[in-house]
Amino acid sequence: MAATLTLEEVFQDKIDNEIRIEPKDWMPEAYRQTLIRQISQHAHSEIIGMLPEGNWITRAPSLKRKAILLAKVQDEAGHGLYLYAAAETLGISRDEMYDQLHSGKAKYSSIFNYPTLTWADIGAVGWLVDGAAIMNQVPLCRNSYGPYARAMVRVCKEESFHQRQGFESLLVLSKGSPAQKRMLQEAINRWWWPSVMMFGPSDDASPHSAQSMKWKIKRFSNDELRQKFVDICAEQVKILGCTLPDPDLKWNEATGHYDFGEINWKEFWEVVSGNGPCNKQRLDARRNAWDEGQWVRDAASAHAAKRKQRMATSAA
Amino acid sequence: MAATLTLEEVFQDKIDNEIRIEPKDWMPEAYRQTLIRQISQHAHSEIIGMLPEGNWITRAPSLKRKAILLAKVQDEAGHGLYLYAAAETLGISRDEMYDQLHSGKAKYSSIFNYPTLTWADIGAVGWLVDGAAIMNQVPLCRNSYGPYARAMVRVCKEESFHQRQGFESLLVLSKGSPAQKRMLQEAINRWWWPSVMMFGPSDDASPHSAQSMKWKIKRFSNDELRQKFVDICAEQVKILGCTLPDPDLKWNEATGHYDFGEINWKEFWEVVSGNGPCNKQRLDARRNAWDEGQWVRDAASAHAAKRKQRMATSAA
Amino acid sequence: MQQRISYLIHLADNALILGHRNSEWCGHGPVLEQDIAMSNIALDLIGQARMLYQHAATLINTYEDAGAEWLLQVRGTLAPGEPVTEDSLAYLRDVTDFSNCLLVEQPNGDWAVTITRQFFMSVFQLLLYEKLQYSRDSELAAIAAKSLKEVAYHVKWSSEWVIRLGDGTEESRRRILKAISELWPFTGELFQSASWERETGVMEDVAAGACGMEASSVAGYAVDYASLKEDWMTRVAVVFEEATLDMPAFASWHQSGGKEGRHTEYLGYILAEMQFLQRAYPGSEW
Amino acid sequence: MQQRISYLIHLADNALILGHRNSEWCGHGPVLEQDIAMSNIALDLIGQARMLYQHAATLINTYEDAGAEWLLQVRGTLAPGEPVTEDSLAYLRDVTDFSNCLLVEQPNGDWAVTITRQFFMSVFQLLLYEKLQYSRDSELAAIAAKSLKEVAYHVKWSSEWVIRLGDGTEESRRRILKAISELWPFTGELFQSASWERETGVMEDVAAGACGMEASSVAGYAVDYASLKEDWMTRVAVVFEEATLDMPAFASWHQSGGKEGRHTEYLGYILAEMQFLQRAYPGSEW
Repeated sequence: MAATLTLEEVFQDKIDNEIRIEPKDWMPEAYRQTLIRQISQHAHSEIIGMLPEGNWITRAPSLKRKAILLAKVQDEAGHGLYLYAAAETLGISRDEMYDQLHSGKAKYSSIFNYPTLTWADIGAVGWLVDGAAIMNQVPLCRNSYGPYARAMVRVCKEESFHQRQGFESLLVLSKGSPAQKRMLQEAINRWWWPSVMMFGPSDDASPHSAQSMKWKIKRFSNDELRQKFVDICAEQVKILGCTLPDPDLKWNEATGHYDFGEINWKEFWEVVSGNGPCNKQRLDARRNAWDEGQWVRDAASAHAAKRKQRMATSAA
Repeated sequence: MAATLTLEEVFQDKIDNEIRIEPKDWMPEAYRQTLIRQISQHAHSEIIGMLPEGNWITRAPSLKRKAILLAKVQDEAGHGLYLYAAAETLGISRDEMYDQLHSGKAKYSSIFNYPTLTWADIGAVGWLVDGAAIMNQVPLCRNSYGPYARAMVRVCKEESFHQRQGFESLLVLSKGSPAQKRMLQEAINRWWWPSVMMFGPSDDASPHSAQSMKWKIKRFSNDELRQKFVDICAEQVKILGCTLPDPDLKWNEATGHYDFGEINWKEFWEVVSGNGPCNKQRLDARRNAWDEGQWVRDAASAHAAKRKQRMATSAA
Repeated sequence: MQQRISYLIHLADNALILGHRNSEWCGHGPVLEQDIAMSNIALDLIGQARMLYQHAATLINTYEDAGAEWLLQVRGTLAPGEPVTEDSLAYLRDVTDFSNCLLVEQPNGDWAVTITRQFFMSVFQLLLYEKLQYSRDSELAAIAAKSLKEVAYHVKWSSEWVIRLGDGTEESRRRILKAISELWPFTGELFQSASWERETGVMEDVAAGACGMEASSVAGYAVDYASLKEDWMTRVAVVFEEATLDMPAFASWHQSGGKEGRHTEYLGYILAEMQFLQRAYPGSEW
Repeated sequence: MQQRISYLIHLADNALILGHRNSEWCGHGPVLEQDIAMSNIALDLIGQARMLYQHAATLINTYEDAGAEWLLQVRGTLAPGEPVTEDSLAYLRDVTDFSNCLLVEQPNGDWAVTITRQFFMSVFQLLLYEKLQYSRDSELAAIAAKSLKEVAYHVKWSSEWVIRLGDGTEESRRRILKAISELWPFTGELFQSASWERETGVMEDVAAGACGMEASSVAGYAVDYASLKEDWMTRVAVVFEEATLDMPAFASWHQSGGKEGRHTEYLGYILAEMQFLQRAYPGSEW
């Protein structure tokens, strides 16, 4: 009993002193489980996030944009890899995590349950969705678990590059034909609120926050990050000559922030619970890819086993 | 022995006197088999023929053209139905005929193993392929087997309507933009020779012809019909402001016909034997439709059986 | 006028996109006779779409100020003074300008999905056209009356198939249950009015006439979609009962957005294919 | 010059269409690492296509008379004086103007079909670029030299998968055998010269240099495709042997036509999808 207390004390002491927790260190089971949940959810989001953007690879409007988009989606697959690897250091396998995703037990970011309807959506996803993601993720580069923090450093570097690319592609549309400008404004209208919701429920409705803050898995509250995001986007949207679809958006001299309208939490919870426009489509796509890939993975293992066998035989 | 001779004599006598053979009449087994082969082949051609044209329904360039094309392909399905029904009167079931098609035992017109690459192909198929088909089929309206002859009357009426529609749509292209004119000429270039081949091998290489002539299943030789087709098309192509892709095509004052170039029989036999551009694609499409439709047909029979059972029970 | 045109185009889009999906079956049906029936339904629907687009085009060409944003874009691709046609409307609008319900753009899936989609939509169209035949827009009323006969057949045909599949084999039952559970969330949108209806008085027109005679609920030119819901439920329930299928309940949430241009990702692919020639060879006659 | 441009575009089309097919896998691969590998190959191929189209576009813009029929059409969609770009070439030609081999436009099918298609084509491209790096067209030579490194990796990667599938499970073996039998008829076309090569002296250029030094067979700017066949067979045979797969024989007949614009029905759908935005919003910057 005394020993356990000591372990826990040592653990929290490290965290308080900004010393990273590493895989072999002792950690509370709840810390481990919280991290597994959070990192795998993040990894799944990268993988599911490939689908709405991948939807436009074959239809990208120029070869340059096609190459940029393909490289971006490929980067997301790479982020998935880093993150699955980080989660694996906590004692869960990638296959187990996939099972949780495919069975619906594990979640992924709800934003990817919205469809990408026009080319402007791809830019809007880059600007708003990657923008919100970075806002959430930059603090994670300093989170207390070493492998996760290091993975996030790589992820954030690439994400901010993607975000700039996204904004740049919107800038081109903003200088384009009336049809392109309209396409741009419509995409912003569709992606704005879901992006604002990406920061999750308000602090008072977010039960795990206090513990996560203490463990330094989380460093800012949802509402703090959301406000920062709104403040930045409200300025950036002007550069695009567009507006955000919120009649209540207004600079508040007193707070030094933008006030903004009521979030439709009903929609948020519906999408989280499976009723978004594309939940079924996204999960089906991943499940199909996995199921139809089974024979491929089987062949690879069978061949590897044969090879090993042959080498053992020839060595003997 | 004498009786058999008499039956055969009666049979041939009817034929010589242009009296139709009907399903219940005695007929030589070879006559029956020849008809089954020919009618089912013809039915299969209608069904397979739906595919190259169906390929453009979703991409038709105007709603009017879309409706016309859809109705045309639907007519072909209807022709398939009449012809399968005619063949069934000879003692073979539609399912048996399908089996022969799907197993590759039964043939269908090789022309449908060519792809429809542009919208102009749809018009060219109407003009040339339906044109050649009609040339072959009009004499069949007077063939000796009653159900077949009657089916052919309906088929020919609709086919000649299709052929006019096809030519009319080419006429529109011929008056269109340079791009449309080019599309038109290219389609003619691709469809001309395969259409010429539709009349089958030259008479000297066509073994069944003599017997079929005697039985009045066939009334003109392949080469006669082919010449007639060339003569007509050589004139019609001028109205389109196009040319046929045959440098040897030339009006011959002496014969009163057009001379034309050598047919590439190697290509013909390759396509017949399965090596055409689309043989595999066409057969796969039909086999898939059939296999994936199995549960639907099973459901329909199961339900019909239940219904019958229930009616029997309630009647009892 | 802009709202009236939007309404017509919405009706046309529903017919065209469902017709397009049906036409994808052509040559690939499970039974030859059903292949023909399916093409026939596709033809009916494309025919209905044409009449509706033609009527809308006439109104657009008559009332020059009838300028929704998308119309500027359509006009931009036409030569100056060239009238808008059924084909301009079908082939020159992009995905967010289409206002069909999400139900009709869903992929064909297997025969059970296609049948269920058809059944849900045909029952809806039947009830809609039954009322629209009394529309104050006499042209629309005539189109509705003509379409009604066709749609009645679509309802009959698809009902029979729902019954066959529900009360057929175990496999067919499993498949149609899956189809129903997948498509049901898209039915709620049918009875929802779009913002361009709510904002523009279409519904007020209807309400204004609601104290009149027998056909009073359509004394305007449009139908209050919500008013069709109960009848739709009843008719679907009757067929489901014969098919030994349980009737799902309406959840508080359903998929929607199609009427306002927020589609599923499927529609973009339909349009890329459908519009290719008009886009690649602009201004051509076919 | 027209023939030289056709040659470059043919090479570019091969790369673009295969890259397009590969990119369809993105997000749907059987293993995450392989999803990335596949995207990587798609990226390489699209990159090669871009360099080749850019080079062709430069020649087109420099030699104003370089006017194949399709070029008139491409120019017709550009503003007067606007130069032809890589995107004009990729997005504004229709199906019969594309001159890729039929092999690369075949549908992805399962992983075995995709791997087999990649393997056949990558071995071909490796041999081709090995020679083209000595092309008299220094720009083309540079593109080939750069692409060679990428293609060498494609060969390695796809070879490993051919071996895994051939010498893996019974199912994987059955599937790759099916893939080989389906795709083999399309390999003959790789070694066939197109009419625009035969008619135009491309081959003569090559032949003219054939008595020179080591790299003599490419003393012109193009490669005699037929000369690659034996090497291709050998390299494929080596991998097939390790994969315990029988090497098919070349039949007297094979599928062809792609190089002269006679494609399979699949290419039209690829283009309708790929070109949608450029066609629907002509003259726009993206």
